Amino acid sequence: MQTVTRETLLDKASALLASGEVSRVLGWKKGEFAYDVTPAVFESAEEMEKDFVYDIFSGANFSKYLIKETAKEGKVLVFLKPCDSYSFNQLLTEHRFDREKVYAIGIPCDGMMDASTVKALAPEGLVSAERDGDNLVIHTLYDGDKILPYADNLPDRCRHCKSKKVVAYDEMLGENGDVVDSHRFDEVAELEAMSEDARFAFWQNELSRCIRCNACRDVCPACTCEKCVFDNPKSGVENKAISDSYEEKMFHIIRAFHVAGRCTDCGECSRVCPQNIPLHLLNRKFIYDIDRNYGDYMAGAEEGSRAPLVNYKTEDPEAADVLERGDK
Amino acid sequence: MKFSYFPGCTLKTKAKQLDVYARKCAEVLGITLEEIPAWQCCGGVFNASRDEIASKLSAVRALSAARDAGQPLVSVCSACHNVIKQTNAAMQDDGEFASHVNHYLTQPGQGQAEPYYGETEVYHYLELLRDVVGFDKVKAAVKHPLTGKKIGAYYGCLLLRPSGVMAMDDPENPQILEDFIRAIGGEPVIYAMRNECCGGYMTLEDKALAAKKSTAVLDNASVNGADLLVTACPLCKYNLDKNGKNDLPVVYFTELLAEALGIKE
Amino acid sequence: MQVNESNIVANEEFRPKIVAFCCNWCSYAGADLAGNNRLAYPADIKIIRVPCSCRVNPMFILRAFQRGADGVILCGCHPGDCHYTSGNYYTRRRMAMLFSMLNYLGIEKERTRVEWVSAAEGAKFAATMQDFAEKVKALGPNKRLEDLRCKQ
Amino acid sequence: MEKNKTAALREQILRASGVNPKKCMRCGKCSGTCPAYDEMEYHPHQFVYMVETGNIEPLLHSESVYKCLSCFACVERCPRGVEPAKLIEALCAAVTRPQGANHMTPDDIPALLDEDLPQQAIVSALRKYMK
Amino acid sequence: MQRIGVFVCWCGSNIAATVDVHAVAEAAKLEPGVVFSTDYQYMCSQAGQNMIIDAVKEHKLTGLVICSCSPRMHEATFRKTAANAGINPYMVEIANIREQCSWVHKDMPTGTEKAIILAKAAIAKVHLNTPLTPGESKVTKRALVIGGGIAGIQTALDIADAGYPVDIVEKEPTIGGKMAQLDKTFPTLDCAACILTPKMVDAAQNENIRIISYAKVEEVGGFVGNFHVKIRKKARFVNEDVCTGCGLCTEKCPQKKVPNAFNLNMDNHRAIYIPFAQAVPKVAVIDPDYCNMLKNGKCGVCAKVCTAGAIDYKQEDQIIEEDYGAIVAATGYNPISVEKFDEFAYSQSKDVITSLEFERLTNAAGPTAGKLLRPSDGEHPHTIVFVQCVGSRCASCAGKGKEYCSKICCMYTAKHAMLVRDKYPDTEVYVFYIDVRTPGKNFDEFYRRAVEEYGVHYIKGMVGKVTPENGKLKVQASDLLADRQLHIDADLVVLAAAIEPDKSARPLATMLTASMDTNDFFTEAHPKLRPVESPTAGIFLSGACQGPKDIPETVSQASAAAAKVIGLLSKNTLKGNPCVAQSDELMCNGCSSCANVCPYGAITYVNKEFRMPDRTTKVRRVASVNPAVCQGCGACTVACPSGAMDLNGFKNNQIMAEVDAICK
Repeated sequence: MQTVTRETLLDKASALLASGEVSRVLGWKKGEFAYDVTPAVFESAEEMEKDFVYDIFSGANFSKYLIKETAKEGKVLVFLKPCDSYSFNQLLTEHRFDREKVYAIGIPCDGMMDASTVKALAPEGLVSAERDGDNLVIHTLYDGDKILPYADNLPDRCRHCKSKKVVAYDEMLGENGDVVDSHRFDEVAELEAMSEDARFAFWQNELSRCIRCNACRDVCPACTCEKCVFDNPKSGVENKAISDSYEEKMFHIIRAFHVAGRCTDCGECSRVCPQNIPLHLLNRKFIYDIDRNYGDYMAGAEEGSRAPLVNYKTEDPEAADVLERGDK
Repeated sequence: MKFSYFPGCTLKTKAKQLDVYARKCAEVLGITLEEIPAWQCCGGVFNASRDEIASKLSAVRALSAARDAGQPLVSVCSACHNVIKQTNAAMQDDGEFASHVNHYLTQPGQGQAEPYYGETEVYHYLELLRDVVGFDKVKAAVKHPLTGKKIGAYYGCLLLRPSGVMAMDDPENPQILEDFIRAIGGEPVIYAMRNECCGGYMTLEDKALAAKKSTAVLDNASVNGADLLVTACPLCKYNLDKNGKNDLPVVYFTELLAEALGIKE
Repeated sequence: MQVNESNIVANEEFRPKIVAFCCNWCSYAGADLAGNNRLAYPADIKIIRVPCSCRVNPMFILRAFQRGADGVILCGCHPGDCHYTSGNYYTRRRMAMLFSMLNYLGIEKERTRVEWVSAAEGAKFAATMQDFAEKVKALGPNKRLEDLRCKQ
Repeated sequence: MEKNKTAALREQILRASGVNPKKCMRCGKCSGTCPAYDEMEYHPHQFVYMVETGNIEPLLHSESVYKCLSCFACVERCPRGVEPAKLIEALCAAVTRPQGANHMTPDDIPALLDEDLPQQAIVSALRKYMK
Repeated sequence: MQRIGVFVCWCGSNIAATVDVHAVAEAAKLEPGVVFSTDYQYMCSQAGQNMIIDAVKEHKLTGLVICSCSPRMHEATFRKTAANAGINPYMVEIANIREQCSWVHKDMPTGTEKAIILAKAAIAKVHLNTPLTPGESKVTKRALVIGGGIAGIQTALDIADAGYPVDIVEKEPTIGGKMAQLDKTFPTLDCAACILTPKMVDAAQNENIRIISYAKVEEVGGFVGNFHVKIRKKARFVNEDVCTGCGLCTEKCPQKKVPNAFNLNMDNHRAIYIPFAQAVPKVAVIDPDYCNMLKNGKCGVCAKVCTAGAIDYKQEDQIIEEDYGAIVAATGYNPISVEKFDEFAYSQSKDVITSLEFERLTNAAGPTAGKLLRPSDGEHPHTIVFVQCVGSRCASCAGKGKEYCSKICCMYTAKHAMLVRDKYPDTEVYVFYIDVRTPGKNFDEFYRRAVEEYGVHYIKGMVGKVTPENGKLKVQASDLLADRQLHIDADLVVLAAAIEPDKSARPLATMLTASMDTNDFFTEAHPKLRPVESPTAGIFLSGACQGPKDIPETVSQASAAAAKVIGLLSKNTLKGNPCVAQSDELMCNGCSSCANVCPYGAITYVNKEFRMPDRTTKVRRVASVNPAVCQGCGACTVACPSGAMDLNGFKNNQIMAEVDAICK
């Protein structure tokens, strides 16, 4: 049950803006369509009153924006859903922004919709969608309202939510949840169980759709490099467009490796992918491998924790043993 | 504070004093003991064999009853405490064992709905005095301090070992009973045999061995100046009294506690 | 290929291209020892010297596959013997993760390997290279990770 | 006993006890600490060594398995965490488990009773010595 | 564009027999940038080197590729050649066409083909080489030794004898350490004090040595050659320069009940005391926890009796700051607390003692003036049981014992047993052992003498329980060889407690960025080849702080550490390895991944101001590599997500160029 409403957040933010405690608010803003909610920076209560939204499409993770926003004068108010708070901690661990310049409000979450999920449920004449208790109500132009169970129709990242616990905040609104087990590695395990050929075919099919729009990278809260290796001519992997079947594989392997041990499994990459490539399955593979071989580790669960790929144990398994395990 | 109480068979029969005083003292010290309904014998001894399941079922039943009541479990008899605590640890750590037990206990007719994974906190009565009530508070409640009494603490094996699981005190240099003795105004006598076996389990099988071991304990205690031994174990008490060739009296710690608190009849 | 044609073996059979990254202190010295002892292994293996196995960036390995390598092997000091005390422990994690990922994407796992070879293990070096080359050869050319534009 | 039968029994005992006899460094502290040492034909360190080497047969026929007081002193004091008492209990269970092999039966009890004997003595004796 | 010269060596027939060297040289000519290529019989010979020098001059070469034997063999040679020819030595690359080509491939065509590819890879790499200059830093010619036991004393003496000033920081009021507490030493049985105290005096009198006693290191900054250290010297309430060490105050002080730590609290001294007769510096010290004057202002006896006027109740801690070129850790060891092993009844009976206490009991300067008397009743013990491995080789007792072998106990126990039997032949001595470990010169002979000549009863087995009863210690133990349980009524039980690093070592290691193992022993740079150096440059290890050691081993390691320090201090400047990591600040995220993997602590972070394209400035946290500390492993380059970190000499683009050349 969502105990926190738009009004709760609005009141809170307006008060903090009015008192001068914060100068800006990172929040969600109405888009062209009802399901096009986008992240935005608000500087006054009036702006917020006008454009701020908090509904089932308020899924965007704001943590990454803090790098830029904290570089400015004054404090930033940010709303952190559980998964956002992991990214928040991870960025703090990597010294990416000044904690002192943020006022973080934790908000509980039991799953957010995204535009493509709802569009898939109502391909024709989608107007808007909202939540009514345990149901998702989709308003359409031609077929009237569609009513579906909310929880069952969540996008993958929320169905396989790793945690309903906000792990970093100055103030918590509503009741904080717990770390949950939602079988997020099941799909990875299924892929692992396939033959090499079948896996190759699977990924060939998925990755060949990539158009190298870089949306996954740009949204990723772990991809915050001052200059990305893919934009750097000196790196030897710089290449903006795809021109060969190899390219997208290279891009996605390197991207996944760069965030391995740092990825908080927030699922933004898959959410924003215009080609619906299940990119989270690459990141989860690393997380799964790390958990099985080096002990459970959740990036961002604890600020200051040492990421598994910049750490070691003398009794770590050999690469060959890790490969055996992944290939059942 | 409320606790689920597991008295155990012996306390209902041969060691009634242990039970009766435990309850009365708890009342005085502000602890509510709620006897677990329809408890069964703990099994008497924890069989270290991981594939031995039947004899541990009753302990699991008691533990899950406490869990369902949302209360920690407390026992007084060392043997019961040892069995229950070890069983609890096995349910926590030994997945294979736990799944066997749960598989059996959650069958229809076994009366248990939820599988149990060692969620219950297990206290010995002494730990209750130390960690929940506090020996300071015990001391404050004492009406008739046992001043001048030189008392030897007899731990035996079951309270302390295996220390990794029992985690009551340092297994080689325990303090809890000594602190208890001080709290009730007595003077503890430290003697090395306090954590050595009295041979109690052999009392049926090999009387001579039981006699030898218990005599060694008693002798060592009296040579070091003890006038009296306290214990938490009915089997030890029986064995020391019956088989030990030394007249040193052995009493339950709850009895002394009752005496000090002025509620002994 | 621009070489004296008379010296080139005209060979129809598939000959794999294999890149071996060797750390300077143990494995490169182990390779030298294999040479000192004249222990033969296939010429398909070409060694690149790095100061420590932990210098090997996954990008190098992907680059090799992109450019047409059929197998990549990485050799370092035995765990615990690293010249830099801990470099190979990082290598072990990184390569375990990378190779597991490549395999997850359907790249044959025999194309990648990590092997610890000390400066004294010339024989092990030669035997490892022999074995690795045979396994890669059996798999045939790498098609799954190559970049066609890089082929001449 | 046949070779593979012994091996299977050894395996069962190691599994049931959770003991790894290979951890033993032969210091003898278990036997130095054992209160029932003099009553035993085979002593705690020998139990460990004999199970390790598969020489289990003599242990099965020895009264020693019943002499362990389950006081766990050897478990507590072993510097290597071998836990000999657990091994002995697993052996004892392996001996008494086959039908009719109970070391003690309820029929034996009355003769041993006296009026102060606590229940737990009987219960535990039966638990220890019979299936 | 580089102008590259390629030089193919025949190595007599070593290469030329299976590689067509001429074909290699010809093939190289066709590579871009190669302006000269040749082959020669022995490139490493003087003639070969001259040929290279001439070619550099004639063809204005900027980069050299030598196709020859392993770089491990002659890279240094050809770098010098390059320098002689006037080009940067790091503009040389070697293609290993001998060990990794001609020697392992049988036929000429195969060998030639591979040699050409290796040459091309080297050419591709040298295209991207840049001139490198090793960084230079000044060396402060002063060493710091932390710990004034035999290890620290020996190291300091050796360094001082080589002419460099050394400071010893000792936490106790006197130097001497554990060895000063020992009675005799194995395997020669000479008295510890007789061999140690002259060295202590040497240290005190050596003009290059400054002893800073009753002090501890508080802060360490800097790096090899340039450490800056803050030392806190505790107030001893006695003016060190004035006190003559006459000891009158230590006899007149009315506070007599201060446990004597030097005698392991087996007797008492006064509130003002000198730890022992041969203490260095021989200066009194006041224990502020016991001194009546310091506690409540009532007394002042010591000040009254001191003719030198050395007492200063107002003395305060003093901070000493000093620069050093090298630091030696010599923090030593301590026996573990055996109270957790109370099956041996240490906390229950005064007659159960540790071996170190036994040393004091047999020492002529000890609490019993060297007579072996039971602490409980002062009687002579007639049966003594020694228990070995108390807490050593103990894997199960978490937090209680140590998994390692403490190494010295077998020998000192043999010594104790022998000394008892020698002085008191009427005493029965039992030693319970798991294994007797005596690897050392004359060690096994020594142990056998204890058994064969002195009649010590060595029993393979372990004590399970000690029960104090009626003034005796009832020892229950196993005799594994006789297959029986023994019961011995002993008068004294001596426990060979495991040893552990001093507690001060862990915080010190953090200050020094020196690594430690899980047991808190300092880690050496290489377990075999660099045993006295810490992986952190400029930090050296002496004595038991690196692992359990006896005196001869300690002294040899101490001298070895000194030799390393002298080698370092003898240089005016330090030339680093130029193949070190370098961070591109514009790309650095400041995320700390590189610092996390750096084994040397070479990476620090600075807040740096950047001018942005829109003319604003922005302050960012960026990594900065100290080239004097970096050893060039490259771990950081892969940990860095943005690719800001690169390694000189093995740059990303250089290695990728090699990859490309090989895979072409």
